[in-house]
Amino acid sequence: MSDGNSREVLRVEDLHKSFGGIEILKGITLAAKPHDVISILGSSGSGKSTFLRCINFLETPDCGRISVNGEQIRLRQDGKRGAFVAEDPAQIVKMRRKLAMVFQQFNLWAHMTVLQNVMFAPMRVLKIDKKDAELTALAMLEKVGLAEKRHHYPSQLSGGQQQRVAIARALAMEPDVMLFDEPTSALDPELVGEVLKVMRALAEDGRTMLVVTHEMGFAREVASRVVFLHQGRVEEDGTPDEVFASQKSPRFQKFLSSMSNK
Amino acid sequence: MSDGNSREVLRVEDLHKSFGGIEILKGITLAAKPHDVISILGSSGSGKSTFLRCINFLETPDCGRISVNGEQIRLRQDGKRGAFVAEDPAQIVKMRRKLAMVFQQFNLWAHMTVLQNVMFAPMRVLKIDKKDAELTALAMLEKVGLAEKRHHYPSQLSGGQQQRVAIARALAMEPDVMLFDEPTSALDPELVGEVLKVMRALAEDGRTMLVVTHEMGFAREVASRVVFLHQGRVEEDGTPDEVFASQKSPRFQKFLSSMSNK
Amino acid sequence: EEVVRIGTLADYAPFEYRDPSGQLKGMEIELGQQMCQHMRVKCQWVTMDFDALIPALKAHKIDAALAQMSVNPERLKTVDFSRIFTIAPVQYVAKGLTGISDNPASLRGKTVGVQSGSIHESYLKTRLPSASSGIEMKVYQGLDQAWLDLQAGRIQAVLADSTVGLDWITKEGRKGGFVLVGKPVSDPEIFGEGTAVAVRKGDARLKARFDQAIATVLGNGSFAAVNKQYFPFSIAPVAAK
Amino acid sequence: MLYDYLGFAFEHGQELLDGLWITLKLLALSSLGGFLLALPLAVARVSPNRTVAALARGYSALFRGTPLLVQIFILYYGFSQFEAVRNSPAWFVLADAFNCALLALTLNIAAYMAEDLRAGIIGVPHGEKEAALAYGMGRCGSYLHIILPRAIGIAAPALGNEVVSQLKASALASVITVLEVTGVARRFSAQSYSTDPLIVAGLLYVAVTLLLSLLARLAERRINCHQPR
Amino acid sequence: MNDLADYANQLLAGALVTIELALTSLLFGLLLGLAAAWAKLAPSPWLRHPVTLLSNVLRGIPEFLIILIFYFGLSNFLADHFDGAIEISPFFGGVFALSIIFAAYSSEVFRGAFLEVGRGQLEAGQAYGLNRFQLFCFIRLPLAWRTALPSLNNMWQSLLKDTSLISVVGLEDMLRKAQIGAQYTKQPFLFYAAVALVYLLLLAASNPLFGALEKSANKGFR
Ligand SMILES: Nc1ncnc2c1ncn2[C@@H]1O[C@H](COP(=O)(O)OP(=O)(O)OP(=O)(O)O)[C@@H](O)[C@H]1O
Ligand SMILES: Nc1ncnc2c1ncn2[C@@H]1O[C@H](COP(=O)(O)OP(=O)(O)OP(=O)(O)O)[C@@H](O)[C@H]1O
Ligand SMILES: [Mg+2]
Ligand SMILES: [Mg+2]
Repeated sequence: MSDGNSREVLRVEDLHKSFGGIEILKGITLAAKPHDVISILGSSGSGKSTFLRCINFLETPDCGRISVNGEQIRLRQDGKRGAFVAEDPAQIVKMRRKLAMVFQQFNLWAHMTVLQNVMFAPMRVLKIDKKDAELTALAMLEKVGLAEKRHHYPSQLSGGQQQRVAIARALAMEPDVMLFDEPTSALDPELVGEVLKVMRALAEDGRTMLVVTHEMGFAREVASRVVFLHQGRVEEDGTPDEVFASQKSPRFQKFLSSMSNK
Repeated sequence: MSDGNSREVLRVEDLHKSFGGIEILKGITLAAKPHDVISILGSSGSGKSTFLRCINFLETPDCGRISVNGEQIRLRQDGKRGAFVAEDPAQIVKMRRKLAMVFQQFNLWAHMTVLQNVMFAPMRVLKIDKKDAELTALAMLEKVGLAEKRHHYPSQLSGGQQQRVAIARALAMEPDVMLFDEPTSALDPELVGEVLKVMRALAEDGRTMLVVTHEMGFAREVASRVVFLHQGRVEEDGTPDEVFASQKSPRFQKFLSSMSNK
Repeated sequence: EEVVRIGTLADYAPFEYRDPSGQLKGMEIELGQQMCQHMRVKCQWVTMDFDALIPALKAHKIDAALAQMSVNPERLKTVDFSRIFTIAPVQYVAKGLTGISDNPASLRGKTVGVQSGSIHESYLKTRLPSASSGIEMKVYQGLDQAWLDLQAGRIQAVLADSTVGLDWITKEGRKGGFVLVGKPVSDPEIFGEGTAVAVRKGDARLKARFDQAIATVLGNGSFAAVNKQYFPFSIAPVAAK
Repeated sequence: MLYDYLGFAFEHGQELLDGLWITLKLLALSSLGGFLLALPLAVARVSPNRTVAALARGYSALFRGTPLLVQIFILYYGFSQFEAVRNSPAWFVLADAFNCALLALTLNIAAYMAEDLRAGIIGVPHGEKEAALAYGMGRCGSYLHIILPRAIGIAAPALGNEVVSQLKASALASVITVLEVTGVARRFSAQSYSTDPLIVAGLLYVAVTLLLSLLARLAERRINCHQPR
Repeated sequence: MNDLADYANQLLAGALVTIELALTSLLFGLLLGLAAAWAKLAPSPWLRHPVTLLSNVLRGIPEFLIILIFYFGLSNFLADHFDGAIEISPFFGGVFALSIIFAAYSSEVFRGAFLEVGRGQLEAGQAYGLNRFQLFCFIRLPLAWRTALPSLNNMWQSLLKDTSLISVVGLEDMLRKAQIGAQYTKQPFLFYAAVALVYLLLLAASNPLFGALEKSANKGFR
């Protein structure tokens, strides 16, 4: 399966997931190469976060296949109950090291300072030297404009500041694939601009990004591909120009139209 | 003090607040009448949330005066340490019943279902009959499109759904003054439109709203007044037309310019 | 009819104990009952911990305490005692035919268990200190534990009242070949005056009535009769003979 | 009255101090050992593997469900009834009263602390656990670096409770002839037929407890310095 | 074995006393503990410090001393001031002492659990105009309950066993009955093993109950 896709960093095939009997993701397929910035649009509750969380197995999918760098994650059905679990937990841990995630609710570690939050995973997971980790962390914090808050605890930060720490934490991992769940929701327009600039630079650097966002500006200008999710299915998929121009799906038309008359 | 201001629903004078020796709010003055929709802009960390939180005393201000419906909240200095505390805690509880707040982090009660979250305060605080409270709650949930999720717990909701529950919870209180802290940050453009519609209707109804937001569209079109906070001071204050046209403060110019070239 | 509440224990066989039906039984209970008849009062027995007897007297929870309580100056500060009621001989318990007897030389190099704070501990400490006698002493919170260690072989003998020792031997120790060895150890200076009935400080009337009743049971032979049921030796106070 | 206590304390100061030293040794060693044992137990308790979880649950049910007195008793007197045990290497531990008491106290407090820690683990916000996983920490790593440090902070007051009650539980060691504070005091009390030694011992316990409470509060404040006040 | 069968009725009667004592003390201990935890977190230092000190001292005094002090101390006090008209029964004295001990410990558990309740959830309560009492009953307690339960289960298990301390004032609980039987028959292992088993059964029966409570308290959490 890896021959033709050797250049694919991430491949998701026919992903299904239900909660309490209700199917939230109804078969999603998506592949991403280096330099790809895929913007995932969709209305609230359409399953965007669930999709990202399935990719790094924070939720185990009901069925589907996921490969990272050509290596497929092996799953097996757990008894008759039908839930899928990893065949080899170590494989998942290894895979997760290549992904970094910015959560919608940030999920900063409350017992660590800002600096510790950012340098922790590089130090413990990537085994980077403490000094180096600290330097990288400071550089990343500088990038999001929070270097002087490095000794604060998350509970002492404003919403936007927490979100920026979460972004810095993901950046510091220098992962192959970055999963961003609404990374600019709490930021003012000025900072949104800054963050988009950072993301553009990352893409040029060759990283792959999946970005859930409600910022149409971002989808239009930064993304190399736009995916529109609706009720657990991919309704639109293509380059921004294609997608915004054609608007095949009536749902997507409605989604966009509400913006203009706001 | 109440004669001339009898029609003022909310009055804040010379509000100061510091955290750990750093002054975050450096003297803020603001008055609001019925029908007022005041949009509060400002960059991340400029003190917007802190300002809202001071108004209903979730943070006690270092100094300043706050009156609601012409009734001033009496404060007294607590010993030599200098922190201000309420002279009469019951007065604050009474005052808070006239204010409702949507928090930046939503702060839904995790142990209650969606419906319970929305009907709880009307039932316990306003002593509304359980049946009536349930009816109102359902109507509010209908308004934000979440009626069918009423028996879910907050942890089972998507980010945008949680935010909408938080909005419904505030609406159900039918308060005189509503404090919204980035109420549409997690919503898709379609829902943003819906929520703005609801807010417009509320303003017509005669309620007063303070809305922290990063949506310039909202500030321009719904707000009757725009306040720009910068480093704990009010830098701009006026009708949207005035403020966006004149752009007296250079900081505000910069804040806006970043938007257009995004 | 007047009621006298007598504090006692529920776990000090054969002096006082509960039989399987929950009835209070034992030598002191039997004699106490008789004394109450002589005093023409109704006895009400109240069981509690030994530690609680004196506080209970002081708190008027009970009027007298009959529980093998030895008379000593320290207790005399807080309570009054009747005349002496019993004196028990003291004897070693050990495995038979091992050569251990009341002769200290036979215990050289052996470990002897005693109850913490008892007269037996004082005896070993002052008369046979391990430095000179070569007898190791091990001190137990309760004799129950000493018996267990005797069986486990951690110690080779126990020095205790013959009364209690005999009770254990009859019920349990006999199986393992344990017996009362040698003659009773005699040392009036340390083994003291004996046990008596305690009453509240200043309650001279009750004290007098108990004195009278004790004299009666000792004098009319009922003490000896009851004694015989329980022990093959007399525990009556010497002075009363 | 106070004079009596002081007099007693001076007269038998050395013995009391010896007893106190043994008490503190029992307390410190068993609390530390119990805590270290409780960490894996607590993790096992919330394990998705049912057998592991059931074993850990069985352990806490057994040790919390039976009186410590009985545990000590069985460990010290019970096993010694069997010839085989007396000839086995375990006898090195079991023959000595102090070791036996230490073992029983350690096993016992571990069962309690494991439950407290489990409460802490449950209390760690789900999102923070997820973040640890998402950043490539294995189960082990996320427990070691994220979940347990947070859980210890949450459970700190309850853990403090266990240490304080362990102080008094250690008095049961006197049942198997270990002369710790209570053992010493009871002995003097029985000799002198007065309750003064017991009261003095009680005062010692109170003093140590106050000190422990203070230390626990300080530790708690340090661990939880991230908590908004 | 026969010895044990003979004493079965006695042990059963003791078990009843144990259960009654433990349940009553649990009820009062919980209420007192909650109140104390609330006081420990009160903003007023005049409330906070004395309660903290008192609970620390109470945790420090050996339990059997507390029982002696309350039972006899209170009796003496009442006898001196009320002509002994009010008689404290060992049961009442025992419940009183055990409740206070339980409260001293549980107040720490509750304090820890209260501190861990998310600040945002409390603030939402405040912002919606709940008064202190409502905030406590409807937000703080239900949220804290979740993390307090396992430690409360711990303390319940200790409490059930601590009831045996009451025997010092003459109330014969299960362990006491066993000691009596053991002393008479000289069969300590038999009796201790039997009561250990009964304790284990009693507590094993209460474990699923706590499990169910935990399950319901954890509703809505992941
Ligand atoms: N408890 C605290 N301790 C110390 N500093 C604090 C605390 N709370 C807030 N701050 C600081 O106060 C400043 C203002 O915070 P505030 O939450 O009001 O910002 P904001 O304007 O709402 O920003 P955002 O748009 O990011 O939400 C921030 O710099 C923040 O770091
Ligand atoms: N644990 C859960 N149990 C039940 N339903 C759940 C659970 N988690 C998510 N859901 C449901 O799954 C749907 C998709 O949720 P998801 O968080 O993926 O939405 P989203 O697209 O990220 O929305 P938003 O833009 O609002 O964040 C929602 O309707 C939500 O209610
Ligand atoms: Mg989402
Ligand atoms: Mg904010």
